[in-house]
Amino acid sequence: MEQQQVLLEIKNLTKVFPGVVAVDHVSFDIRRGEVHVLIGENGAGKSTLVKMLAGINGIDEGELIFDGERFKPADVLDAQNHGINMVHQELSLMPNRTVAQNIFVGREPVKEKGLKWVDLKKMNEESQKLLDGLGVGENIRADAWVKDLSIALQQMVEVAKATSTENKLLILDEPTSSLTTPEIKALFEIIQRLKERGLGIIYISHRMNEIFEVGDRITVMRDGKYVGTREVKNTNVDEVINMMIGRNIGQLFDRKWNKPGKVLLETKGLTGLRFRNVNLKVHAGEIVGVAGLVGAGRTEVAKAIFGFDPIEGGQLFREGEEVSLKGYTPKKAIEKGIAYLSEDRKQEGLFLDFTISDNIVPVMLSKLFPNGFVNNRKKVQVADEYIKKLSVATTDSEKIVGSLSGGNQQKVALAKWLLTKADLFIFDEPTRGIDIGAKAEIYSLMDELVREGAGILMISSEMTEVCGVSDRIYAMHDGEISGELIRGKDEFSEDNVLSIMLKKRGSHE
Amino acid sequence: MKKKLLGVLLTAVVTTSLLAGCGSSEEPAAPAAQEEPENVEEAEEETEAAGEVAEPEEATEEAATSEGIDTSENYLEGKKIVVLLKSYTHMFWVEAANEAEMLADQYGCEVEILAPTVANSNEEQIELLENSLVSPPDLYIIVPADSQGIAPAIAEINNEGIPIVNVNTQITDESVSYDSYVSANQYDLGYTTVSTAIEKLGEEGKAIVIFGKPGAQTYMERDEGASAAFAEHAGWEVLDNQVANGDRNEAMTVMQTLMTKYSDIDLVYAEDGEMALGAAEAIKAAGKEGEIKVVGDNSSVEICDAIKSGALYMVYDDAAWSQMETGFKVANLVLGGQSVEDTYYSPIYLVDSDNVEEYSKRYDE
Amino acid sequence: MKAEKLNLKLLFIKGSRVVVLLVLFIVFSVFTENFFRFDNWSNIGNILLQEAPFYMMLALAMVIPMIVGGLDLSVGSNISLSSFVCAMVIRETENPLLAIIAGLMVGCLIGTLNGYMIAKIGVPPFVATYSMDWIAKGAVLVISKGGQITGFNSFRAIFNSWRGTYLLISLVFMVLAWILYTKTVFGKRTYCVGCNAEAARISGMKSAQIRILAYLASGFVAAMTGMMYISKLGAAEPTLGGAFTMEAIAAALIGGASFVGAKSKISNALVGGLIIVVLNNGLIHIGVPGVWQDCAQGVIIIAAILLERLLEKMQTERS
Amino acid sequence: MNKVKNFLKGISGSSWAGIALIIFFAVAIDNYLGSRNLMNILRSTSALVVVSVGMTMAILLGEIDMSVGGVITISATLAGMYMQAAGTVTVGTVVIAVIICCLVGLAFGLFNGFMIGIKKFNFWLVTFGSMSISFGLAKGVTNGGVISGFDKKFQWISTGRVLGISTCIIWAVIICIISVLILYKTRFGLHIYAIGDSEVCAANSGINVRKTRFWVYALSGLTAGLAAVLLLARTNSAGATIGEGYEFSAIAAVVIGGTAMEGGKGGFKGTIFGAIFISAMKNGLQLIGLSNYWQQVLLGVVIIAIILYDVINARVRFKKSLRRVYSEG
Repeated sequence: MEQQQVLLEIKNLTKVFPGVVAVDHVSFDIRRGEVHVLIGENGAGKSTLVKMLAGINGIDEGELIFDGERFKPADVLDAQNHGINMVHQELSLMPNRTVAQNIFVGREPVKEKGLKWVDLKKMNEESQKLLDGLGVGENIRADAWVKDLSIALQQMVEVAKATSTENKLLILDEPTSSLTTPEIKALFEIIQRLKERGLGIIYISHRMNEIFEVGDRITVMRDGKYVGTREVKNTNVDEVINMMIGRNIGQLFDRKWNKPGKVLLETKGLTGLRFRNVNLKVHAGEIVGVAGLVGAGRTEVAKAIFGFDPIEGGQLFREGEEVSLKGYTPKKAIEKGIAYLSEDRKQEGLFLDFTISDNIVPVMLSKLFPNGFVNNRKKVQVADEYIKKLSVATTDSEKIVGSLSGGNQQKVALAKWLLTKADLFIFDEPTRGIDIGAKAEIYSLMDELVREGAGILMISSEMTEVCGVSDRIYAMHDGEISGELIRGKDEFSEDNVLSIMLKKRGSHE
Repeated sequence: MKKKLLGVLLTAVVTTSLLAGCGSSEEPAAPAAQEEPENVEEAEEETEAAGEVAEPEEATEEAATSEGIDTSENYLEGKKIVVLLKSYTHMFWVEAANEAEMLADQYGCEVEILAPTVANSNEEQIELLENSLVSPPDLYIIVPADSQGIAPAIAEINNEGIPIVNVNTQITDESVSYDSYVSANQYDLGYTTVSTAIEKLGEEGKAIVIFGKPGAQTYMERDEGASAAFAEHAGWEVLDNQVANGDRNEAMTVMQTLMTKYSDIDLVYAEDGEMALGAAEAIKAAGKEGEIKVVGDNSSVEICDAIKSGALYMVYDDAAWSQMETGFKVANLVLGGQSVEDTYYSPIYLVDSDNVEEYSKRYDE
Repeated sequence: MKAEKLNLKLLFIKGSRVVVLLVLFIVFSVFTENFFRFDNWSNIGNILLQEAPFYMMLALAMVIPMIVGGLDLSVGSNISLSSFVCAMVIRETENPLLAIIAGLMVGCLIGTLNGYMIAKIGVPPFVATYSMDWIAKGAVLVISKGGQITGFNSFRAIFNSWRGTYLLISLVFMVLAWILYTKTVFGKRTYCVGCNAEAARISGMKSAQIRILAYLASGFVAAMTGMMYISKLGAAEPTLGGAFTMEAIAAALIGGASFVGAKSKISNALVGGLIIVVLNNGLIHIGVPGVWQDCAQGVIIIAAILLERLLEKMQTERS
Repeated sequence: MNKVKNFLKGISGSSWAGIALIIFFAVAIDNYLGSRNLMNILRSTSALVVVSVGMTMAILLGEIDMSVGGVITISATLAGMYMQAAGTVTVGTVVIAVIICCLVGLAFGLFNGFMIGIKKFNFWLVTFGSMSISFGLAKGVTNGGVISGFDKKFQWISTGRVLGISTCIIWAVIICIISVLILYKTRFGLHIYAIGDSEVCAANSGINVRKTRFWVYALSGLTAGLAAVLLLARTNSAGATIGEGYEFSAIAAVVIGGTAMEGGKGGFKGTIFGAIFISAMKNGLQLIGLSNYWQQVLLGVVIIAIILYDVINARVRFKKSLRRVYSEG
């Protein structure tokens, strides 16, 4: 029975960020020796919740009962001392340090006698013991540099680091986003091993097949709220999806499929830093989804087509006419009517310190103000027009974009590109970190654009989104197109997409 | 009452000696040819050095004058001399460097001129001397930026047994030794410049002294001489004594500051030519040209032009070239193994609006 | 009531630096006799005409790179090198116009090199410009062999004919920069690059080129300052620029400029320059000897960053 | 054998250029490598390598302490003034003078550490501010001039000889050994590397980033104070110019020594090589007869060359690593 004893009880935990309630009175419990899956759309508040457990984010309201006593982590170290460790999605390791130094960072063992020098020998031995304990001891040496390891092996190091202290609760945040099938299997074996040791494991993901393979119980979150918890045994994919998006799939994506028109964009043998001979087509009135693992090179292809990254080989055609790649820059791409909504909104999409109007006009500055002088009245007038058009949740065009919610920020970023009257849009993870309501609006905007004859190339790692919105789906694996699904011809399901996504090179006909 | 009597008596004594002093230096300092020793020809100054004026307070031991030196044999032929100066940027040292190179050709010896990149930097001078010992010369001519600070390097040279002729700024650290000290009498330079200025400007007035660089013996002695001269004229009040490190740019800012602080200034004594020109520029920029008279030491083409244009009132030139020339002569004696005096004073020359035309001819050749 | 209290605080935040300037001016006028006496117009006139223009130009040369989120530590030696080259050209050719062009070109060259290293190659701004400062400092010493050039009266006549020329030139530069960087499309793009260079590039702007132009402009302003200075001093000295970099930074910071991209305004340079001038002269009048000016400037820099942190806190509380 | 190979591979390309330059000097100037000149080089390195200790730690954090030059100046000046005021100099006064130097250096270090580490101000602004304050104080206190001429007993610290080796070299070696131990052997040292490599990971692993950064700047101030003692004793004078340019030479020594500007890589062993190389270059340039202005130009060019080399090299390696990862498949 010790197996079922409650390890952690979460009571109406709440976290408020400016403009949005990220976690809204969530309560559920985690048992010892259990893999508790936490699932929800991008922006449902999963990561914020677990960061509160791990002491990275502060707790605004609510309380935690950990191992029977009330506990509020002051900081990361406090949480670690209580046995709560987390493996982040973007690995937080020190590339230029050895594996042992990474595992024991912050609590290096010291020699007892004399001056308390760091006992490097002991540190290496202990690290090697830990790695062997996880069964990865052969292919990771304790004194190897972390930067020389592949992403999968680095993840193992993170797990080893998390379980090096007497760990009770292990949190894994989307651990498989960049792992291939064999590597995922190795991770699941380790999770099984840790489960037997009696650890409680929180496993965050939004991939259905993984959840049903490794999880014991599933808790679903939507827009920061707790939806429900189900035993894996007595639930199924559709019920979980329904809980995740709060309406059946049809309502979210009410795409009106239309007949694809002329070819807006075509690439032949496109080669660059992270991708090789990519051939893809986008027709007018069509949304082309691009699925793939993190690091499969999808964003790099998009940035190359937009002239942001250098193209090393192959050809690019716009409406059948070849684009000269010499000195091809974003400026030229924009002149050719291409628009790029970047994946990292805050870093590459928006000017967070500026007002909404200053964020909408930058691309078309020389067109809007041909005489070279910026006249504010016109700028505000254009901004107001698009604020109404995209129903951004504010009337003041001079509000600082940084203080807007995720959804509104994305609308402003989109408005910037709509201004350019482009007819080929590249959307890179358009709905990451956005609430369901705003997602629906973005999808309807995309549908509207396509109906007006534009073409959209959409990169997304959310299966429901890819299957629900795209007319055609390309899958990329290791820098190459590894498969294509066409609506009507192939059945759009997560399994089909995953199968072409994880396939090895060469098996693509 | 008693104090007043003493004041009168003092002024009487001073004026008589002053008359004698400036009387002697009145004649124009015309360069006179001198009989040519076989291979050493140099412009030898005829006039008696003004150094003869007996300073009232401390009695310096009787210093030999520069032209009494026997320059018949040339022991410098083929020898290597290292000349260390205070900086490359100050016009006085640029003149001294050119003179040294000219003299080296005349004597047929090899000369290497060293100077710190940071003007008046004692640390660099020490490093320059230490490094020069790697291939040691036969004799050093050293102008220290800091009379006491240079001691460690001089000690190093002393244990290498290389003779030193100390020019312009005296090495005052007792623990180290040098063969001979050649310079204009700095105390006398300061004293004479101020006394002559007061004599021309009258008994009443307010003055500003712009000090060179503390730690350098030349500026200190000139300052003592100037203070002594001001002390003798009760009518004159020294408003302020500010440091400008011998830098024209700093002197200008200092002058600008002082003009905003004191509204009526009559005389500015800058302890070298660079600072004098800097002060003059500040005065011209403030539109007070002519109101405030600027006097200083050293001379150069630019100073002569400034005197012609009235920006500067007068200067006493302690003639870098004559100090360097005497330095080489003493070096010649030292390397010839002949006995040398402890101190040699080279003459100083008055340059004012009357004789500036004539004096600046010297720079044309 | 709350709304009106808010914009009082907003007003203070926006105009805080002007308030500092006025307070300093009043304090010094009251406490010292001849800092500001109505009859003694010459004193204030002298400060305004002779000293203020230089500080404003120095602050301007520092603020422009700050707009694109960088900074320029080579302002000091840029002034020495460009002014010395200008003096050399005068000595050789006696043609002042050619000399001015030569000086400005040297300044622009230094600025472009800085910009290229920072924008194209990716060297951190303060490392690139700090090394350039040393290279230029060495270069001017090498070409001058330590000597100095004087007596270019025809060149000086251009600037010294009317006592107000320096102030006029600095005001013209200030107004031109203000128009260029706040009113034009180029200015809006420069601010975009300062705020987020990647987003700017994706919005179709040549962000690398815009950053290089910012450093070029800084070099141009520095060169102009250098030539104004040698015409005032009457001599081109190799060690001229020494303390100017520090003064430029102090003026820019106290004026409200910030190293965070797109947060600085050209008006910061104007206000900053005036504050430094009033402070320096005021200190002298209350008896602080000139040698303490460098130390005062260091204190100003620390005070400026504390003031900025305080204002930031007030701003975040308000929003 | 592979230890030597690693060591050789470790020396970056730019250091090979440095070694070539020194060989050129050795050939061009006779007895350049003679014992006297080597002593000159090591003597002038002693103050630089001591101040480079603090600078190495700051750069390992990915930051820079610009104030070391000023801190050296003010520490030496205050200690010098104390000794002159003390009149007869006994061993006691010498010890007190050394303590004054260290305390003044530490004071500035604590100020920097507090402002940057605890209050999270921009490191560059704070250290530039304290640089101007320290240089300004020295200029103000000495009225723009110089204090010089200290007692032989104090000069012994640098100019004395023990077993034929100048004492300042011995002090420098002792300080170097202590620093190597602190940097490579203690937790504090490893934490500096961790923060420099990735501050997020260090913070998430419970390293007290604020305290570590605080102590890095405090030690940097202290080492500047120690360097002031050596410099004051060696040059027998203190004034506004004594520490001028030392922050630039210290940065040069660290960068030439192979420590990356963005932090996390490199270490103190490289810095020792860098410091010696700079003094050797200065010495060589002077003996060749090139005016020592060239030395300023060369130093600036060498630093930029090394940084450009590192930046471009890092970019090439990054591209290669991308290709390697994805071509493994």
